[in-house]
Amino acid sequence: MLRFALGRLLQAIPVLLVVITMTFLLVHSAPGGPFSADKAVPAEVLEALEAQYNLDQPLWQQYISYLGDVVRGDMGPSFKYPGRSVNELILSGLGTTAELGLYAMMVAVFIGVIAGVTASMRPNTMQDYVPMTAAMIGICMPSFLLGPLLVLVFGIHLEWLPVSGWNQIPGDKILPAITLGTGYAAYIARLSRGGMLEVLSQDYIRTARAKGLSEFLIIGKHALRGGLIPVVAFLGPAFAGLLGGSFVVETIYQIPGLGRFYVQAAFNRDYTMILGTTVFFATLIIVFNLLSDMLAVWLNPKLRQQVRGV
Amino acid sequence: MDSNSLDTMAEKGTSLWEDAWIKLRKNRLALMGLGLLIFLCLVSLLTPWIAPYGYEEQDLLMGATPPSAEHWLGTDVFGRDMLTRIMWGGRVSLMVGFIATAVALAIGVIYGAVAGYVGGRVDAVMMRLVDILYALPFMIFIILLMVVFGRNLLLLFFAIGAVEWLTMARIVRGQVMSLRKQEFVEAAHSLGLSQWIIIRRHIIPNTLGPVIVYTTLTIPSVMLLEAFLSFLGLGIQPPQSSWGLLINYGVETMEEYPWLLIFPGIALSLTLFALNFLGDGLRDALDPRTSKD
Amino acid sequence: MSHFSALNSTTFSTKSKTAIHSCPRPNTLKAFAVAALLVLLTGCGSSESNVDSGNRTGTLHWGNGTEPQSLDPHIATGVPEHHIIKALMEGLVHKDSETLAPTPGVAESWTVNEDATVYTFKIRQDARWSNGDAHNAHDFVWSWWRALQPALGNLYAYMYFPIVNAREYYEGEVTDFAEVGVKALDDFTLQVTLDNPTPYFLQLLDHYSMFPVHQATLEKFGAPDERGTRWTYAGNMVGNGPFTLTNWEINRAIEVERNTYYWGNDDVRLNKIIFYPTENTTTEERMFRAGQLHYTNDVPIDKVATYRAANDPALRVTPYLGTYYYRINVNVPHLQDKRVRRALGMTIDRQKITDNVIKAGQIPAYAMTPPNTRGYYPPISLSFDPEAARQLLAEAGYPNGEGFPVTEILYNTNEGHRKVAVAIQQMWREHLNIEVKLLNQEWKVYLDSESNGDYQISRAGWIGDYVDPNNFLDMFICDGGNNRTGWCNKEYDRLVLDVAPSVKTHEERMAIFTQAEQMLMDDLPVLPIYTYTTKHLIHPSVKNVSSNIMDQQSYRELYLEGAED
Amino acid sequence: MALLEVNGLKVHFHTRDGLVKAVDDVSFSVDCGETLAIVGESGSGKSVTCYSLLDLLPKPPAKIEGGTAVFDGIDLLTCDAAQMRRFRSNDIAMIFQDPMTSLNPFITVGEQLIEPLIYNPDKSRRQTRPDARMRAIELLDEVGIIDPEKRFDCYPHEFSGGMRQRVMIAMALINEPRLLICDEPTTALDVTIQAQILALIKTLQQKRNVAVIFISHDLGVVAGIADKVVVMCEGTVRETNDADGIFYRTQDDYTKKLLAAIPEGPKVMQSRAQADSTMIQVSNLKTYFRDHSKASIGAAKNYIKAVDGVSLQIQRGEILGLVGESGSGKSTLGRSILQLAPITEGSVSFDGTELNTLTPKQLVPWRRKMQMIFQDPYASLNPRMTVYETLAEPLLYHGLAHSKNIDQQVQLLMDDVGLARASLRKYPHEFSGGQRQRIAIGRAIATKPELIIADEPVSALDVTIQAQVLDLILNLVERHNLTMLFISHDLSVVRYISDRVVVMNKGVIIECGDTEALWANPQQQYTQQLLKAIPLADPKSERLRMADS
Repeated sequence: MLRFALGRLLQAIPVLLVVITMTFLLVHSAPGGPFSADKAVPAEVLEALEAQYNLDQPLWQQYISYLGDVVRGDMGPSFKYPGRSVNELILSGLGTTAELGLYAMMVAVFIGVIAGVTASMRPNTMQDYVPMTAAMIGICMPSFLLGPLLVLVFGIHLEWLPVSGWNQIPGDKILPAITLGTGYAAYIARLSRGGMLEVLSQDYIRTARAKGLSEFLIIGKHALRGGLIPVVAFLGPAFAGLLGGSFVVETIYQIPGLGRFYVQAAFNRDYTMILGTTVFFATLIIVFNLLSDMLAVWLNPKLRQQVRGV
Repeated sequence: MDSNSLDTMAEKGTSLWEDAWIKLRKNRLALMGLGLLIFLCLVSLLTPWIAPYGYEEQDLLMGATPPSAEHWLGTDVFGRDMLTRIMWGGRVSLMVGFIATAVALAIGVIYGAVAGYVGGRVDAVMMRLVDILYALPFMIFIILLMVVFGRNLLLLFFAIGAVEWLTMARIVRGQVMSLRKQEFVEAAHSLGLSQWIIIRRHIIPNTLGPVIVYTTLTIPSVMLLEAFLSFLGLGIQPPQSSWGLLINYGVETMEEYPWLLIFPGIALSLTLFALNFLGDGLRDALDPRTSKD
Repeated sequence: MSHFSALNSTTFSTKSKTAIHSCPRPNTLKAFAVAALLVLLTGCGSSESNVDSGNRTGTLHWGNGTEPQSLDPHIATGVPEHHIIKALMEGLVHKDSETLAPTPGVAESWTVNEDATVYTFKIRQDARWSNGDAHNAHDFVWSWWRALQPALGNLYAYMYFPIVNAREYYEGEVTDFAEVGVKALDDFTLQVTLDNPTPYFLQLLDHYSMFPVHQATLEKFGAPDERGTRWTYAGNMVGNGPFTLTNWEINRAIEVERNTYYWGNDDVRLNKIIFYPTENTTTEERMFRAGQLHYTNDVPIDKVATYRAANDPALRVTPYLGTYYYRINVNVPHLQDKRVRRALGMTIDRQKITDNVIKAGQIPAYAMTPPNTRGYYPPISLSFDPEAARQLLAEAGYPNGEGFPVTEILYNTNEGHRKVAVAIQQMWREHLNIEVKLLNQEWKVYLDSESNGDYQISRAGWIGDYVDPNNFLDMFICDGGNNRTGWCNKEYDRLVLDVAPSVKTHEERMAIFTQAEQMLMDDLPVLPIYTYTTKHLIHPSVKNVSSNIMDQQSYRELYLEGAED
Repeated sequence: MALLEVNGLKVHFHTRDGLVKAVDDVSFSVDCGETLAIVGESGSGKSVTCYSLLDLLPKPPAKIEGGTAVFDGIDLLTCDAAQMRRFRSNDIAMIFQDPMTSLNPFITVGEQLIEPLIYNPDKSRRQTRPDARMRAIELLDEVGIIDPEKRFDCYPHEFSGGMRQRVMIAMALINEPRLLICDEPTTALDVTIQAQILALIKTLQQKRNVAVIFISHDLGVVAGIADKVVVMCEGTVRETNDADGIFYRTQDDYTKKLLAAIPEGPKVMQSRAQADSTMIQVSNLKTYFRDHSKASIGAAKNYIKAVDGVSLQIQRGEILGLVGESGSGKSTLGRSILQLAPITEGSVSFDGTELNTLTPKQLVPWRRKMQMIFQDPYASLNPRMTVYETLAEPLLYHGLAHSKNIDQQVQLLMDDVGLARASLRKYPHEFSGGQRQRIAIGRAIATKPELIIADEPVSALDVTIQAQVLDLILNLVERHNLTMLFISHDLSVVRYISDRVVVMNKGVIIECGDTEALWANPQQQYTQQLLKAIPLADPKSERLRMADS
């Protein structure tokens, strides 16, 4: 397993290098610099600023020195927030986003698996149609709509939950987690339904039934493990997507997470910040894809052994 | 080598598609979905002639009125008729939804099929490329596209296709990887068929199930993505509108003028359900095995 | 949308091999699910709202718009930064919260010489830095020296330019700072010498770019002209204002607490202010409704009407020292003709836009400078007159709009800008029968297009830095950085740059400005649309709220009802 | 009264295409210590009958329309779910056909074994985990699993097919049931393994005195173990009798047909081999696969030597039988000859042309000349192509027909393989296994090949169908002048069809010779064992042989 993981991580190096290079070129060719503002910036001020951030050097020189910094683990200073380093900014948002992502994932898995499994137990009955229709809506309900709806209902009208914040008022993590998790819950519901339907038609389920096991054991012990493999394969990319896509939810709920940095950096042309967050998310995508592959392998005893040697 | 005649055969035989159509006709839900989609498309096509008002006709004194006899679905803040706006918006949304998805579908299916079929190092490189594209900052990419190529609707399709095909490719690749080990593919190989024909005739048709399902999910999300891109300035410009944009505006005023959100929302949801029913129906219809059980 | 991904991303080829394993683990899913529920449900249940607890403890919860880029007064540039820096620091003078007239700040008094070019400030004996250090005139000399270091990239360096040799020093023509007109005559006397009598000079001193900074702290964390050192971090920062920075969590909140060393501490009634980066006005409004904020930075435009209709006292709309206008690129062939520009200007029904489209109390604007800017009322020569406009357009060669090229309105992506543009687009179509297209661009792209002259008509806005017509009119000098229209009139330049600064009396000066603005409005390289308003939701428990065109609240005076003083 | 008495059982399937009477008025009984065999072709309702006893049918579409099945005084068909659970865990056990898919791949076999003990619905019979483990290990030992302590914690994929079937048997026996239902338990296994499993079931039954219902499509298989035989056809019972009565004295035509279908005896047709004309020359062929499971860091690459130095010739016109057990490399050899598996070393010549040196493009005309028939007629046909498309594709691709005469050509092919022309527009799933294999054969001969490699073409088929397909193959070989490499694990089939036989084991050829000569006088011990394991449709000798082992 270790070697498998190492191999995949080695593959990640060229991927990251290409990502950095392409992003570097992209951001530097995008119109509008980091310092352009509504009020005209005098030429001498602009020069001073560019000199401070080495933007007056030829592009390739900037690229080389940036690469050098990245290798040393230094993502450089933020242009938009003078005095803050990109590392520091990413770190400041990371914990929050990770926590938000984790809760959202828990919501997604919890709701999704229950809905999917329920639906799969009696396919083509109301017990199937109702959760699956809900899943359909969930998949297509954009969070910019779901968020405000939840806030209005639970925050403003019922006054059960805070309308914004993160770790500031008790209960303020609930609505963001649900808003972010719902779309994924819907996907997971569909995936787990499909997976479970497939597994439930397997011979070994019949065997379990013939052994006199209860339905609960049959579903819970024999079917779930295989039925949720598609879900597990989905979790990695989903988690990475969740972290990267939390921008809307972070904005709606005023959450100090990474997603906002990611998007704002692009709008601000905060070159180092764009690169930093991109590299960070790229790494995240790679790592989570790897983790979910490893989890899928670990769940499958046959694959587990094959990989053990490798 | 006579692949042309293979194609003529496919056209002439009562092939998969013809059978699918026969089966689809028996599926009431799918037919309803299809009917609804055709209705929506027809309305969109005929909008310039049947819309009750001009889509840009403002009456600032009639701003944001709820549904009434004059304006069945109410008016927006400029006093423009919502029904008209939704009809015109449907033209944009449906077109973007279908064309952009078709682009994503074409690229994704071919790319995924090739990667999955060829496998090995080629697959590794192709999938790493997908990883890279996943990781690039989308926003900057869009901004740059807009600047380099200017604003136009074709570009919008390109931009949307460019993101959506990635997932499609991954799904198809996964399918193909399990398909290529099947005996019927080996049989095709032993017949001496070229790789391309094997992919096209034996592999891709067998990936249709998940592809169709994913496609029906993609179309609505593409419609919403269009709204986002239009916000960034890449898509359509006011006074033109689309369902995605109408919904976006509607969300802002959902408390004050709920009809501005509800009606475009219904339009999009109807499309979504129609697509879903049709998609499920198509998936079943295209799977010859479902007919007997 | 989410990324649905390969369901089949792992493949390994191979064969089995025997090995011994432990038994499969018990089903982890159940435990996971229970944990998820628990996490979500804990802490559910209502508690005291921010507003209630704030009223109890004297803590003001303030919606501040965005995360500040920097709290260094010589680097910061925006309004949100301004709000926070004003709590942490102060300059030589203040503005009266209603009249905006200068009132004593760090300087307890000042004198001005005969020709209004030499100001002598008496610094308070009891002025202290927030760490207790003594605060004197030398601090200002050092701070202003620092603010004029080119490497610092101070965007507001021009605020110093009325001072003798300040511009020359900044641009490197003078290298000895002693030649600049700032002198500490003794520890508590500061003398400032100006080139010209500058009536608005005292106002500038209340701008954060002229605030003093604590030398020892700055030097502790880096070179004085180094951008972005850590001296502004919570715990490091030393200021001279009524509050000190105690906590700064990025994108979450900035907390400032009472500075007990502040000379006016006895009069300060708030104990603490928490600034929230409320970027999304819709969210901010909901936070206010849920009792999480005392004061919002803004109100969503669609909500203003609702609050108005309900007669909600929380809504406070005040005219603002700012003009919303459209720039016209006079280098575009068909817009070179001033009759065309006039026709465009005369067919914008400003009243309808403010009343029916944006509906937030904005005032239709027919000139660049907002009315009553330090007693200045701009000349009005523009009106809504479609008939005359059509006539003008016909004279310019486009009868009934025929042959008029398709014209594009550029705006940066924003709901409000879109609404105005859509309305104007329709008005021009209707009244002039011309084809107008809209083009929205992302902020930085828009800035790029505008400063490159790569547009035809573009939306713009200008918020005054200080209350004086000069601040609005000197934008449009030839090749001015903020002109961007390509319009150039030497006579106008002469009036604004040479004549106005040299005249002695207020009346004369205003007459010059009137003359200049008349020229501008005759040529119409810009189409004023409305005068901004500021919109806030303010909780009734907040007292001593002031309304002024600078949108400035004085934290020294604000208090919360129910709070212990 | 017998342990189980089934009377007038009726099971119907309500499908979209109408009602299917899967089981129609079936009655039989079985008593302790007795073995009842239910024999019939696929679709005869034999499995449905047994599944309905344990309520394992999917409902809908299945519905039990009538009858009783009284077990120990209680009607299985009407008892409630809790009662049924008790029967399943304590009284009636079942062994399924495919040991590969009937064990849960995600759970260790030990855990699966002890489940009936630790989750027993009857609380008084429930056992603790350690006790259950002890019991399971004992049983594993009893069914012949070596080192059961260690194997207890292994996963199913770590067992071979035969071993898994032993585990299934242990699992079935763990709660000491009184009735054991075996649903084709040996069909998926090699002959030698089949013999072992049959013997094991017999022994266990005698020791425990349980009743056994043994389901099979092959009368030959049940000869040695059945006391009574029920022959079923199309949902009804054709004949019920004791074993000797069925095998030696049957009057029923259908039973006779089943008996006749068992391939026995030598090939009837003359060999058409042209001794002087070698078509295929395989020299020192080696096909290795990378073995990822054994690779370790720094070590040399490990290989699975599927084919390890094989040389053989195929004469023009002959049918060469290739015999071996699963894992012997016989399929890989077939694929290597066709260049479908990459060759590691050695060469394959077709009429003197070394195929392994050609580029894929150069290979195309050769591919036309050699075709393959695969084992699994379900997997080897593209489910989304109609028969017409499947058959027309090679014709058009190789330019053997044109759009004008294609219809006619395809119809001729259909005639050739004995399929109705009317079913041209159908999809593979609409055909039975035998018909599908006919389609696959049609596709193979469509290109007018000279060589056909048939990889277990009949081993997935019922005996009756198997006989028909074998006859079809012989017929086509004759008519189209084909040369054939016939790969099979079933020696009776090979004897029936081949002129010459090659025996393969562990990647190498261990013996070869003319079929009858080899049958009469096998040289290698391995070959002897193989021949000995062939089940005969003769209860008396079979019983004797079982007693021996």
